[in-house]
Amino acid sequence: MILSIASAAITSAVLSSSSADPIAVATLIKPAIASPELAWAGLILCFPALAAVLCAVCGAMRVKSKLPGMITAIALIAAFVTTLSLYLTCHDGATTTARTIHLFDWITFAWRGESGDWTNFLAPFTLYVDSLTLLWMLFVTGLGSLITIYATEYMEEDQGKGYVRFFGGISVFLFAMGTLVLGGNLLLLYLGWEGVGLASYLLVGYNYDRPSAVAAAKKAFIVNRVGDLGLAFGIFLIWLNYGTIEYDALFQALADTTSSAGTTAANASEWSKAAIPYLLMLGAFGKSAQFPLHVWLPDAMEGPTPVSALIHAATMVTAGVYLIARTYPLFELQPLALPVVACIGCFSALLAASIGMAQYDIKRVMAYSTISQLGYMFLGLGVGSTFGASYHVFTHAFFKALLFLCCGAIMHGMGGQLDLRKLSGLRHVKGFRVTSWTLLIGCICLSGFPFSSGFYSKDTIIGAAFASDDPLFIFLGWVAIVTAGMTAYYAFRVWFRVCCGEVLYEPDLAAHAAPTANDAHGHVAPHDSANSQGGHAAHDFHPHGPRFAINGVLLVIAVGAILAALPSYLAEFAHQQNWIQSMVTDSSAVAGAGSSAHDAHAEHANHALSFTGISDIHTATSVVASAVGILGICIAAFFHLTNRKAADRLRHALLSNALTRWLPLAMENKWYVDEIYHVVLRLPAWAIGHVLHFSDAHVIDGFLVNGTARIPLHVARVFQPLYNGALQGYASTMAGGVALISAWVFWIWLQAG
Amino acid sequence: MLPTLSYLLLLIPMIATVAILCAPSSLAKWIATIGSLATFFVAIGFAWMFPAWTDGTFAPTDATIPLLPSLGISLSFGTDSVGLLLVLMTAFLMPLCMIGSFTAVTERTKEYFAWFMALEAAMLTVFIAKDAIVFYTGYEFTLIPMYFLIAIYGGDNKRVASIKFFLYTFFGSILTLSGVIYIAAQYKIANGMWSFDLSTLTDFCSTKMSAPQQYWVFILLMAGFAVKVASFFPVHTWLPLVHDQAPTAGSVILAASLLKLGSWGVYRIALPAAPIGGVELDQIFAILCIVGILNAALICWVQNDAKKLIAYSSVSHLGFCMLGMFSLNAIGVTGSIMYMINHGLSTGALFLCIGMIYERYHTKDMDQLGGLFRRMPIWSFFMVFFTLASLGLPGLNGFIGEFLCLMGCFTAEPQSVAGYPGVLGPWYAIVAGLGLVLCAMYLLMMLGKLVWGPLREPASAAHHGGDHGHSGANPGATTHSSGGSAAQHASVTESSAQSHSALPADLNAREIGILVPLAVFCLAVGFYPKPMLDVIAPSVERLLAPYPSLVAEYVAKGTLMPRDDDGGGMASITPVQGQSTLHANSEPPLATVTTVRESVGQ
Amino acid sequence: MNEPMLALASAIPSDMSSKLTLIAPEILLFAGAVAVALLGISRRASLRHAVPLVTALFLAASMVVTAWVYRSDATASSGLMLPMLGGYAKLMIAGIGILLVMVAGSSIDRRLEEAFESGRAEFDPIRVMRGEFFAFFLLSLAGTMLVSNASDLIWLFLALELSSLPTYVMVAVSRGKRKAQEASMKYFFLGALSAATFLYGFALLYGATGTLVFSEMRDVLAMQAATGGVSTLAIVGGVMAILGICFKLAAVPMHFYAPDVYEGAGVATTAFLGFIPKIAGVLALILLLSIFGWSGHSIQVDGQLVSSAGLPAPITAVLWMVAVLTMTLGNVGAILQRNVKRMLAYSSIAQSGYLLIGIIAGPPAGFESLLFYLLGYGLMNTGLLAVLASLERHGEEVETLEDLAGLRVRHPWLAWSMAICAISLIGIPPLVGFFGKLALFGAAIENSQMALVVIAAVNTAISAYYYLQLVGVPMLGQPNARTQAVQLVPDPWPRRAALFCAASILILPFVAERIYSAAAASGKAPTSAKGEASASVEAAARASAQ
Amino acid sequence: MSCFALTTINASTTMLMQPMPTLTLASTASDPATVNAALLVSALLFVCGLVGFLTRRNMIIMFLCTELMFQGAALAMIAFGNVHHDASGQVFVIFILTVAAAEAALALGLVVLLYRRRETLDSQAWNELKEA
Repeated sequence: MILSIASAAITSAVLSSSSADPIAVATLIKPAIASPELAWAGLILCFPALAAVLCAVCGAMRVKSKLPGMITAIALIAAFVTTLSLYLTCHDGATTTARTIHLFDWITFAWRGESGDWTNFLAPFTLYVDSLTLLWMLFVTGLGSLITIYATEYMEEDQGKGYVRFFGGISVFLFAMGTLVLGGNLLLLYLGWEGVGLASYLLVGYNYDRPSAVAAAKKAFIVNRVGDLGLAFGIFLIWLNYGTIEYDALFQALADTTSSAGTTAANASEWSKAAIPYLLMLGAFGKSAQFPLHVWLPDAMEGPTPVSALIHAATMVTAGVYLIARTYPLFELQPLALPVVACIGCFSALLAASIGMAQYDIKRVMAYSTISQLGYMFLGLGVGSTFGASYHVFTHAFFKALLFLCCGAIMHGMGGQLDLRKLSGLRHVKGFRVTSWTLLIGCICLSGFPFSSGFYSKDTIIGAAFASDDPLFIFLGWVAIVTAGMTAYYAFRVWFRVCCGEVLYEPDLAAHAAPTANDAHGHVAPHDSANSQGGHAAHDFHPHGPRFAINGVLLVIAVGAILAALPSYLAEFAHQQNWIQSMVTDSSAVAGAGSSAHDAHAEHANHALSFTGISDIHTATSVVASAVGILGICIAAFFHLTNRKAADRLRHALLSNALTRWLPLAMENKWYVDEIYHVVLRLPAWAIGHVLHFSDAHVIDGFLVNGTARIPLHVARVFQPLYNGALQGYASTMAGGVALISAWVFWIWLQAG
Repeated sequence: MLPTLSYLLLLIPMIATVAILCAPSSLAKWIATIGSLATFFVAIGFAWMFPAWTDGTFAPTDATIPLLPSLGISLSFGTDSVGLLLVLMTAFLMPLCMIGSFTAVTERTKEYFAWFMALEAAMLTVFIAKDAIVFYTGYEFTLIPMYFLIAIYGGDNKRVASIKFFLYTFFGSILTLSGVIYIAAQYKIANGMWSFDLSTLTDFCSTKMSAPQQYWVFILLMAGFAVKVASFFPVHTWLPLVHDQAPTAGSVILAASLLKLGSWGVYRIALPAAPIGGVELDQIFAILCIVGILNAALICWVQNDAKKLIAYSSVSHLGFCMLGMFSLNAIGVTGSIMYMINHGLSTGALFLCIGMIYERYHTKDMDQLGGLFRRMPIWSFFMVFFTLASLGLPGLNGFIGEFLCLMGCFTAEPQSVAGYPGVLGPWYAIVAGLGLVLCAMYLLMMLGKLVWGPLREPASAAHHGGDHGHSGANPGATTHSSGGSAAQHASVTESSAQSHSALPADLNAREIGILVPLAVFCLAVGFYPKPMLDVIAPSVERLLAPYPSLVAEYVAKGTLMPRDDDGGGMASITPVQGQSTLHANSEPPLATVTTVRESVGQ
Repeated sequence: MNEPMLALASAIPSDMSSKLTLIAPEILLFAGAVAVALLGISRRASLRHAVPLVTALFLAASMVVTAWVYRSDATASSGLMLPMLGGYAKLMIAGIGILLVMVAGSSIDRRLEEAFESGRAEFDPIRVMRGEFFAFFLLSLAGTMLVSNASDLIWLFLALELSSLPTYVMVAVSRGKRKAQEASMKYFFLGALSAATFLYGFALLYGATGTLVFSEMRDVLAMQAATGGVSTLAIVGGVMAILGICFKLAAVPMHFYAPDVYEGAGVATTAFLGFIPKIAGVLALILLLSIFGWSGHSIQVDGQLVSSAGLPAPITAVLWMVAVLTMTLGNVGAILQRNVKRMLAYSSIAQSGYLLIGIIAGPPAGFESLLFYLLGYGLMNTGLLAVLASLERHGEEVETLEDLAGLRVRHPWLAWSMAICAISLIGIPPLVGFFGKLALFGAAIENSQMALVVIAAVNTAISAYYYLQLVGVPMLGQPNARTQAVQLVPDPWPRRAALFCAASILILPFVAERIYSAAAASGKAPTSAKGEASASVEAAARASAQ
Repeated sequence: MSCFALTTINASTTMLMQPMPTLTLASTASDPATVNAALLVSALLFVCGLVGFLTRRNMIIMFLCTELMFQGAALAMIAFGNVHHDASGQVFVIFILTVAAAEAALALGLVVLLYRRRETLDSQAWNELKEA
């Protein structure tokens, strides 16, 4: 109910405002070249699909070994290689031209309307490959294969028990993500969209005998479904207004309508054109867990860590960003659309960062930081710098995956322990050195420490915000800077708490839900706290560090996180164009690519940050942002490295003071968003459900249906006393009947006569 | 050759019925299976030789045997591509049901299978009938076998459910009969001789009868079909009660084919015959659909009986189907036909799965059952697969129907770009869209209770579990895991499962054999629906021919009824003055507005 | 035996002889009645046991004679308004009559005959009833046949009286129990009352038109209709006549006797009462109403053909109101019943309501569907009661639904035939009941009576409830203590009648065309060509002989 | 009630008993007065019979009342015959008489049977057959 009211409110707002200012002109996008010779690109999808089928076959044959893991890893690596070769073939020289590869007809049919001309609805299974797609597919398949290798070892305890289901889920996910990104029309995007929703449902609900995991999986799917509904309505409107949902044809149709700006399509009412971006936005925020629909991501941490790393940090959640980048011209048409995206993105970033600061479960902290970073990406899109957003997506994928894998490694070794109050000084524990240092690298990138990959991508976004000298964007820029500070604080809070200080660790007893102590085989409920030395009393628990596969992957991704900054290094020092920027400029999101970093526009002096005295806006922002970041780190060091008691004392002080009591409570309880949804949506629906159930069974069925069925019965009871067996009774009733009928006939005759 | 195939399609089930009644009861189930398989092959042969796949006309045209010429009734068969798809689906599902109920029924098996064969014959008659009375005969006769099946093999208060089913549907269909006879009588007055041929009647009614006549005829026809489709709000209450009491195979056929008789009736008779009535009442029926969707969806969410939940979900799903039908544009109607077929497959399969649990645990209550993934992984795979199919997950068959129906309703704007103006609009679709979200909620709630979560078994089945002390907090250990205690644990449950039913804990080969073809079909339609879409489009176009101009006029003038409302109620409607010649139905129906205007004006 | 009769007939002057040939079947039945009465009181048990057989033979002979008579050219010159009406009607009456004889079988005097055989009592002609019963049986059938070719009011009055008086005695004689006598008493007094009513109606009609002969009355009334309105005397007379005759149909104001008489009388007599008086009533109404002239029905008025303006408004109003009330009260009344015979009484009231629709619908379509529906109804009703007749519990008749529970377990054939008859009565398509209703509804709508059809449709739905009980109880019920004692009657003939009825209900739809065209032919006015009439009569003969 | 009926009966019979001048069919000019009177009497007879039937409980009296109704109808026939100068009315009356006689025979036989069974002539003693 809330969804429809929200979309109604947005559309009505748009209705009133959009008619005033002139229609913005969408940038022209070059038509794609149909290239059937690239049909082998379909392999990118076939490999994961094949892996899924093989996993199912392994499942049917009850394979106990690591075979499914191997199959999936090989398939993903093959997909990555194919993507690489596709990239090389398409990226000849500086620019990559968009290509459409037709595989087969999926949903296509045509009919003749009243006017006799043919209208058709085309949703063929074609791939639309341009540089944006390649960028996305490169890091999706790349990270996918790395994380799968990580998972082969991570999931080894479940070999007989759930291994097949896990890797089957991963391959289904990769297939769906591939379809989403490579798809040539919005319907294929929708197929991928719900496909990844399904994969996240299966994988979050992996350890199915934990009710909390099942509830989290269900919540994830339903919240995504709300977003998908918005996307579906967006697709309907697009077809209604432009007559097509294929990207290539859509972009040309957009070009025609904007060039002949005067004659908007006769039969498309103004509001339906205006509503398109808002509905697509709804879908994007559903999938990328932005403010109204973000509640499912923290709960999705119930799933195994590789799942959180791959799906809920690197790839799936960026689908929203991809959608808006792909359909960017549509967003440009509506002047109000992009600012709304920016506002919601920024607000989500602030909200998530505030919650992240107060969480104790390190995976929850990382989850909220993902929401926060995604907020930045949408801010980037909103302020018109798709290059910034894509670059942040690229860097974020690496360091966030790294952070999650480190958490996974810690959890793996520490018997499922994730509470940062019960873990500290991991740096000194044998076997966890690699994990600690890689965690440090991750936190540095996350907090935007100068010259780290996070620093470059985040500052591009904030710089773009300030560069656009629109008072709203400037305000958002400042909010972004404050959030950057908070991000730095909670990133290093985790690191200092977990890795520094004196050595302290204990297994998570709750995770050992073994009902009876004497269960020799160590039935440890959640598989990933595989405490192989037996779950006896906590005191003789000794952690075991991750082995080669996990450490290897951690190192590779750490290097990746560092190298993610390479494009801007080259741009900065070797004066080439930033690789990401070049990729974005060739794609449909060219409008936001912006010219090279040093265009004249940024030169003028009195920009918002002129107090710093630096003329170039970008350098100014990076200076200010990194300063705030370092400040955040120092505060974190103060509270969590040197005197940890101070943190507790501060929290206690805040709680005791009536005025500020609400702040810590709200932050720790996630601003009560879940509870609001529960009270506003679930309870009324549950109540209405019961009322309707009662009314259906008793009012409609009981009263209406059975009631009408009993009318003849009541009429019969009325006439029953007439047949009382007395002869004269019958005779008199007969005489009365005859008299009545002749009277009635006489009355009719009078009227007629 | 085609006419003989069409007769054969009906004769085989009838012969099978007689054969079952004569043969000993042990052979009953085999004869039924062979009979239904033979019917399926004949149906495939019929489809293979079908000439009118792409031009939307009716074939075969010469399969007629005069039955009562003085009343214009002849035993004539002929259907278009859509009817043939429904025939194929019914013929495809019937053998699966027969095989599915080998162990479901222990006493009075002969009657059980005989009634099913009679039911199949009646349903197939409806789908390929070319004569209104043959259509009505099939449509009515399905009541008798279904009545007996529910009354003999049903649940606890089966008698009440069977009587309610019979009377409720009979009341609706008797009104439909009076509507059909009304059209035939007007035809006789105009042309001097009786004819019950469906195409003649629908052409006559749509071109020659006045607006008020078409309005009332549409109401009468819809009375019967609406009750049968059970997706419109006030008339849906009988479906959950009947599903609750029907035997498994009975509810599969009820959900898959019997509900489609109603929607096929709307597609074949109601919409072509009374376009003015259709346009005039379009919004009312659409609103009833939407209320039906949301009402059923919310009720599903609070259900704790699995079978009733799926029954209410099929009410909600068919609400979408009929919403698509009433959007009166190519996308919507195509989507609604795709929906009819896909709903049959996925909901039928879901009922089979629930039936399989019922045979093992003798309860459908989701509070007693839970976490069955541990005990029955294969069953859980199929259950998850078919739940996702009926959820409308893209890539599976539910999605195509659902998406097109919603799109049809959405784009049914007065000035639509797709060549078909409509009276519905985005707001209808947005409210109906909420049904999609609710659908995800209740189906996943069912999955969460039945498949995922800790293992909960009803007291009767799990009595052995108590003494061993571990009620199964056995993470991910499927029944057949090699772990030491797990194996011993598993063998115990299998032995206890053997004790009270001859079925192993998880699915046996027979049951898997039923579900696999359904799953393959769902996946195939989901990924490559093009052949079905191409086949449906021409038939839909033929149906919707008179509608655009009528809708345009309706939008322009607000109502199609004559302004000086002379020909008011039915009783006083003077029969239409005899038009000299009736246009041969080969010629496409005229622009109806002018002729209707004329005839009303007289 | 009937050759000398025909010789005698040819000796009589020509117009008289043509009339005599027309009533040859009735004369045959009179002879039969006498023969059966004599056989009934003969000392030799074998002769007494042959009484039902002889009755059946006479009925078969009358069918053959009817077929022969209505094929010859005697019909043209008979001056009747609807000369062919008798052809179809008499065949139907005789055919169903044979079935009713089978249903009665040896049930009359069964106790007495057993006592004679076992020597407990010696033969005494006073106490033996079987002969008289079947004699009255034949007399009543003859009376009903006479109604079909009545040419004037006297003949119609006598025929109606002849068809109803014997039934009063049959009811009294049918069962040796107090109930039968009470039923007979009620039936007699109410019958007499209604006879007086329609007699007075006839008197008024005579007063209005000055003649008793139908054709002349029709012309007078047509003249009156042409020159201003039909006289009030004729209208009042017509209304009283219709309401009087409604007693035969058990239509609403006059239906109160039906439940008690059907319950009190023996099963065989209930079967007889359920059908034969109904035909007499329907034929009488058709003849009476054709005096007032049907719409679109051409009548010679002083030379030129005038298409009459249709029934006067009051007459149609009476018929419409009686039809609606009969249908509704009949169906509604049946819902409460637990006694099967009483339930079938209400069902026969409801069926009369449907028949009245045919009458309102008028000559061409209305009569065809009416006569076709009558045949179907006759078979269904007789079939149901034949099932009851073939069962007994401790020597008593099986009457209540509880007795029939779980009949399928021990007598599957009887249970199936009851189910088929009940389902056909509901009007489920493949069976004959549906086609009858379809024709009726079609004819009614053709004469713009849609409201009546919708009411009839609703009533059919209400009737489905109690007919479904007749299907559900025997087929699905569980046998309980009461049903242990239910076993078959020694006489095999009621069972055979039940099976024949069920079989014919299944087969009739396939020969429906011939029967329907025969019914159509019988409804035509004399202007129709002779050839066509005779062809259809042969068809009818072959069909009902089957 | 019944005495009123009796007085009307003998009034009409006396009227009838006056010697009709000549019974030839065609001759008597039927002055409307007598015809209307005859019709009135027949109607009264009919109503009187009906009322008697409904009120009197004795079965024989009830039968006599039906006979009365028959005679009412017969009288009307004769009156109309007189109006139309047509003898067929009277022919009809003769048949009415015969049928009435037949009914009488049958009625009395039945009444005797009932009397022998229940030792009473009261029609309300017989109400076993009734709606449950």
